[in-house]
Amino acid sequence: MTKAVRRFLPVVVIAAAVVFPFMAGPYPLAVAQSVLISMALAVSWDMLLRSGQISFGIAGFFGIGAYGAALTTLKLSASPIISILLAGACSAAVAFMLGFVILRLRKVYFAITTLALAEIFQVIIHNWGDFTGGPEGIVLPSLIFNGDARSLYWLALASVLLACALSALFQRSRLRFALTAVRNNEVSARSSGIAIFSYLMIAFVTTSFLQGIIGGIHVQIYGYASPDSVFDANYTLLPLAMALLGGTYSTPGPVLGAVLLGVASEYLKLKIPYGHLVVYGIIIVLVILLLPAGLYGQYRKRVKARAAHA
Amino acid sequence: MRKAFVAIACFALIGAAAFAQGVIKLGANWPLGDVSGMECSKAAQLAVDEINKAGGVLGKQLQLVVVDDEGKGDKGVAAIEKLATVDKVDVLLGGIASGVAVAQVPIMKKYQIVTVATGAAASASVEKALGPSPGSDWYFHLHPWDYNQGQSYFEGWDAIQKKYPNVKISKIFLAYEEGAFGKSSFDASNAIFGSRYTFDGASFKSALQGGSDYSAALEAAKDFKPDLFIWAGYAQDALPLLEQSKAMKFSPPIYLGAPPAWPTDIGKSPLAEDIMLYGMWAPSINDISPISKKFSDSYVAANGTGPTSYFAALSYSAVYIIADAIKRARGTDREKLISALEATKYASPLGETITFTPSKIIKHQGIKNQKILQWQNGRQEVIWPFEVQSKPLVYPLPSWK
Amino acid sequence: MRVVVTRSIARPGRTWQPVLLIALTVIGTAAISVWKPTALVYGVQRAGLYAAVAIPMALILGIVHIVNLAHGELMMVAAYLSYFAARLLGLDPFVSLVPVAVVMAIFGLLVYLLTVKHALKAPELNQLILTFGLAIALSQTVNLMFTSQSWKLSLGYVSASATVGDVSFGVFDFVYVAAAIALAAGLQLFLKRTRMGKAALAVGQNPRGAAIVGIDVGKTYAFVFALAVGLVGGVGSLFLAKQAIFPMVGGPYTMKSFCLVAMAGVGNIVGILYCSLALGLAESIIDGIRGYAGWSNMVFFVIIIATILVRSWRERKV
Amino acid sequence: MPDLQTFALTKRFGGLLAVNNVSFSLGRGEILGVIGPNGAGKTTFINLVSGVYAPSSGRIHFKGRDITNLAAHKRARAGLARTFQIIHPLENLNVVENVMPGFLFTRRSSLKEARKSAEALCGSLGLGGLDRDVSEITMLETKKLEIAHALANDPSVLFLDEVMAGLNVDETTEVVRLVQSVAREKNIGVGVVEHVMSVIRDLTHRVIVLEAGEIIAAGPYEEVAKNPRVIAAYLGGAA
Repeated sequence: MTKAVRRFLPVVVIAAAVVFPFMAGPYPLAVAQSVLISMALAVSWDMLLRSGQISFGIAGFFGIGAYGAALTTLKLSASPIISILLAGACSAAVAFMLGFVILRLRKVYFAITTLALAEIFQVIIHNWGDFTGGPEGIVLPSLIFNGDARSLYWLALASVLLACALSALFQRSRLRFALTAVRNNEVSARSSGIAIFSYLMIAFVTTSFLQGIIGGIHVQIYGYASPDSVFDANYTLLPLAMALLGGTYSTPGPVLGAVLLGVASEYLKLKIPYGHLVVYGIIIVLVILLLPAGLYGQYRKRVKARAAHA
Repeated sequence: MRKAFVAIACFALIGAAAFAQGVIKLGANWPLGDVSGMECSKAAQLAVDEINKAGGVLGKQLQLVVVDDEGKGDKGVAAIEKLATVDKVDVLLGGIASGVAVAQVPIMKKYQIVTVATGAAASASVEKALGPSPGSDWYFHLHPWDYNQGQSYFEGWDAIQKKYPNVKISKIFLAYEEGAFGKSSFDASNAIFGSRYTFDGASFKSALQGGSDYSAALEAAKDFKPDLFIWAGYAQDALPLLEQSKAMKFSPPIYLGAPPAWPTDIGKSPLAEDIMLYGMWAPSINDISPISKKFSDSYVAANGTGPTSYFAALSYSAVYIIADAIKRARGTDREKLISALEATKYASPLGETITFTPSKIIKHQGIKNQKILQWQNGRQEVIWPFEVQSKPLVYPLPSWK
Repeated sequence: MRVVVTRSIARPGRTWQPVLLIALTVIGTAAISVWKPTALVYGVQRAGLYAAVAIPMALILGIVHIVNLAHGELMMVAAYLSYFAARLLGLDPFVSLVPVAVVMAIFGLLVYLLTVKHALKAPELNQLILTFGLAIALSQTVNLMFTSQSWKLSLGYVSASATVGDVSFGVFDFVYVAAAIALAAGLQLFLKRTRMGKAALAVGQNPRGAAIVGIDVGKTYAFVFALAVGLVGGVGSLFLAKQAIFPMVGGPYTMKSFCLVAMAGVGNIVGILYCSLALGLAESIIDGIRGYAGWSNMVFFVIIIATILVRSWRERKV
Repeated sequence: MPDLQTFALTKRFGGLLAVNNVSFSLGRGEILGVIGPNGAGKTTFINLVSGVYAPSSGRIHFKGRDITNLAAHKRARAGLARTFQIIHPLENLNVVENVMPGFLFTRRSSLKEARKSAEALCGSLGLGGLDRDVSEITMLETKKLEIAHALANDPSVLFLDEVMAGLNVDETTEVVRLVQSVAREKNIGVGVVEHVMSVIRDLTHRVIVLEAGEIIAAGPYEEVAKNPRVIAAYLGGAA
């Protein structure tokens, strides 16, 4: 692939994604919409992973965002778009406060703590019935854009573009160096003058903000939030699997992984009504065993190998 | 005048001719990975096959297209989009979980395809989202709402106390699973029973969600000394709850379970004997209702075993109700089909004749009544309504053997 | 996740944690026995089940260094096997425990050889997703074969009851407590006293060093993985005796086990007993407070976070 | 006045005294050798000075300022730099990008400036093929990269932790020359931890010898090499 192609490919892909609603019916749009939500989450998760911190709390911040948007819509009569921004702000604020404590943790301890936090958020929402509607959840009076399928799709796409834009910004700024250095070796990173905590905080708050925004968009698209639905562990595991299958530490990787898994799961469902999830699980196992670096990672390796031979 | 009449007749004929080609498509979504959803799909297919074998509807064959909603809102929405735009179905049916239905309502409103819903009991979310007539007239809700169920039980216990003078109920305790299903059961029961009875409740974590211990809720119940003890959880909780009650020596005069489905093998447990339950359909109705027997026999013939919950009977009924309405509407024209459905009088396998009447918000509510049953000799026997009673009530629950 | 195992897997060690937990337990015990003695009983019983399921996971994590997200699903598969043994052959779960454990160990070996083995050198996240994929494949296969309906044996002895004063409570669950203690003690003996166990311990602490002194690391990993799956298989059999089983029954236990293992400290098997006890009691107490039962789900996670934070704070002080 | 001074610096790990009562100083332009048998506390000493560990007691002064409690990254910004015994180049980054962090984070350069400066620095160290992936470079280049990585901080004091290990004789000579010229041109103080005695002899102006965390001798190499305690320590260490 030449440099020119590599430069224009994202533009072509984005353009295709934007005009997709004019070529596809409502059903592919509805499928694409839920794939896009997972895709945006996958990209956001990868952004924090670049610092070496593995978050298992995606569903937590996604859920806070969903409830943030639903509650600001209902209680403050915020307009849908404002409520989505507030959703991001809620998640970011929670992440910022928690960050002071949990960003001191590493590896499995950070992972478990984020997992536990997501559970705690859910229990609070579940039990704080007077404010949050309790286990039965919240129904919004109307969908954003009056439920127009194309607009909903574009909104979901916007969340992906926002995530990709921030991810690209991470990759093109000093953050890339800071996060890579921290992931690589913290002592060495400090010796280069990197204030590790600050950069972890930036990454954590930014990705939580994104997850909040995505949660807000989700609730405005589907008009409904309940503790079981928006804190579903699948909102953690699915994006994680997507990013790994596509290839981590990059923007295209999670995007690719989301398309692969998202389309595969819907296609399998139509072909094998009973038991499609068995095949889905086997696909995950096989891809991890056969393509350990993920699709994009494998591609990058090949490009490198070719460059080395030339 | 005559010209106009001829024109209309011609249109009608052309329309009928177009209609005569192809099939009538019924679109459905259920969670196929769930046993109730799977049984719904099989029961609906059974009804479709029976109707087709008998010559179809208006000479057409029915075709059932089922999409798995996986019990998730976004998948449920995509399923409706597919059924509406790719398969272009004439009628929709299906659904179990309220959480899926509430996400589907906006998209269903967009297409306004005539729908016969087999699930979704949560009035506070689903019925509210549907809104009042005429905006929701295309929606025919077969399954009772949560408050319909509560009201029905209230009437049932009233009737039972009148018929059996030795049954005296003044205190009712509800142990409910902590999720949406249990909480809405509690809220609905509290609103209905609270006025007349001393009512209390405690929540527990269902085994479905990883719980394993009911002791806290059972202890609260034991301290309360209820005349009627009810639990609202899932099939997974049924036997463990009974076993723990026995271990704790908690034996209320009436012990009643209200899960959406019972485990198939629970009848074999001696602990289940004389336990009461709420439900809509049980194999014992076969003794009273030939329609039920026909449904049950053909279901067993097709699938080897009988259905584990009333949802199968509900879906089977939905297909017959739709087929009958299409017949009377002489087609699938939306307005005519709605009018035809409104006039539904379907003697169902549930042991009652289904009609559609207004509920609190929507105009077309099907079943409103529940049944009170009792496990006797490993079978669910109907106690109330007395018209379909299959065995006399055993009261009080003999203390644990 | 590959975490340097600083403390010996077999030695509880002179760490603060058991001390603190014992103190907490003593205070808790005193408080509860005055207020609601049964909460204590149920707390201990709950702890037994948690610990019995978690210990085999700790074994895999401590020695093979794999977080096995299919752990609960393997228990579920074992419970199904045991169910069929009961239905078709009339075997009591306490009898089928042994053959089921053996079958599961063989199954575990297969899973290891076919999948996990090939991901040992992969980044820990890949291992995580691999076992996550296995978990989906296992639970969905069972769902496809036997539907989502729940099955349960009806055994009289699980309602065994004891009465103290005017309170009656179930005693069967003490089986889980016994199982957990037996597992922990058995593994301690195995790791410290047997040749194979010592080798496994050496591999867990330093695979390279172990290879240098002539231990076959690959075989040790395979053995430990199979052993752990066999053990969780036995626990699955016991689980079946009391609980209803269905394809998704394992998932929550994977998560609880994972949290417990992290809380006890990677590789610390005895620590799991203490941590389970603390969590079981805490949950049971909150459960017993009327109207607040729903919050007991949070206690588990709050305590885990607190433990992890205290531990990290202490480690930084060194 | 010397740039870096320590006063009775001590570090205990549990019962083990890793560094005991070490006082020393290092000025600009000076090259100081730090030697001692394995486990003598050399690397721990560097870790204390660069802020990896907090000392159990004692003080560290840098440019007249007490930095004993200053965070590691702030010490780096103040002008302390070091290399690592075990080198971790940044994966997924090429050679020049591996040198950029120091410019980016201690000197707050923009990305563009940092890239330019890093290229220039690599050039001055004779490090070419800047857009290669770090996985493709030779051992000598890895060492140069590690030195460049540290020099990117624009340090006034630089510690080299066994930077010659694994190099052949010719390569060692090249790196020794490089270090000498860097120290002279940039006028920085260099602390060299090394096992190869010829390197210490050729490179350093002054040597301190650690044993069991304590300074047992100090002075020019020739003098220290004759010190019977030093000889005993090395023999003991070897035996």
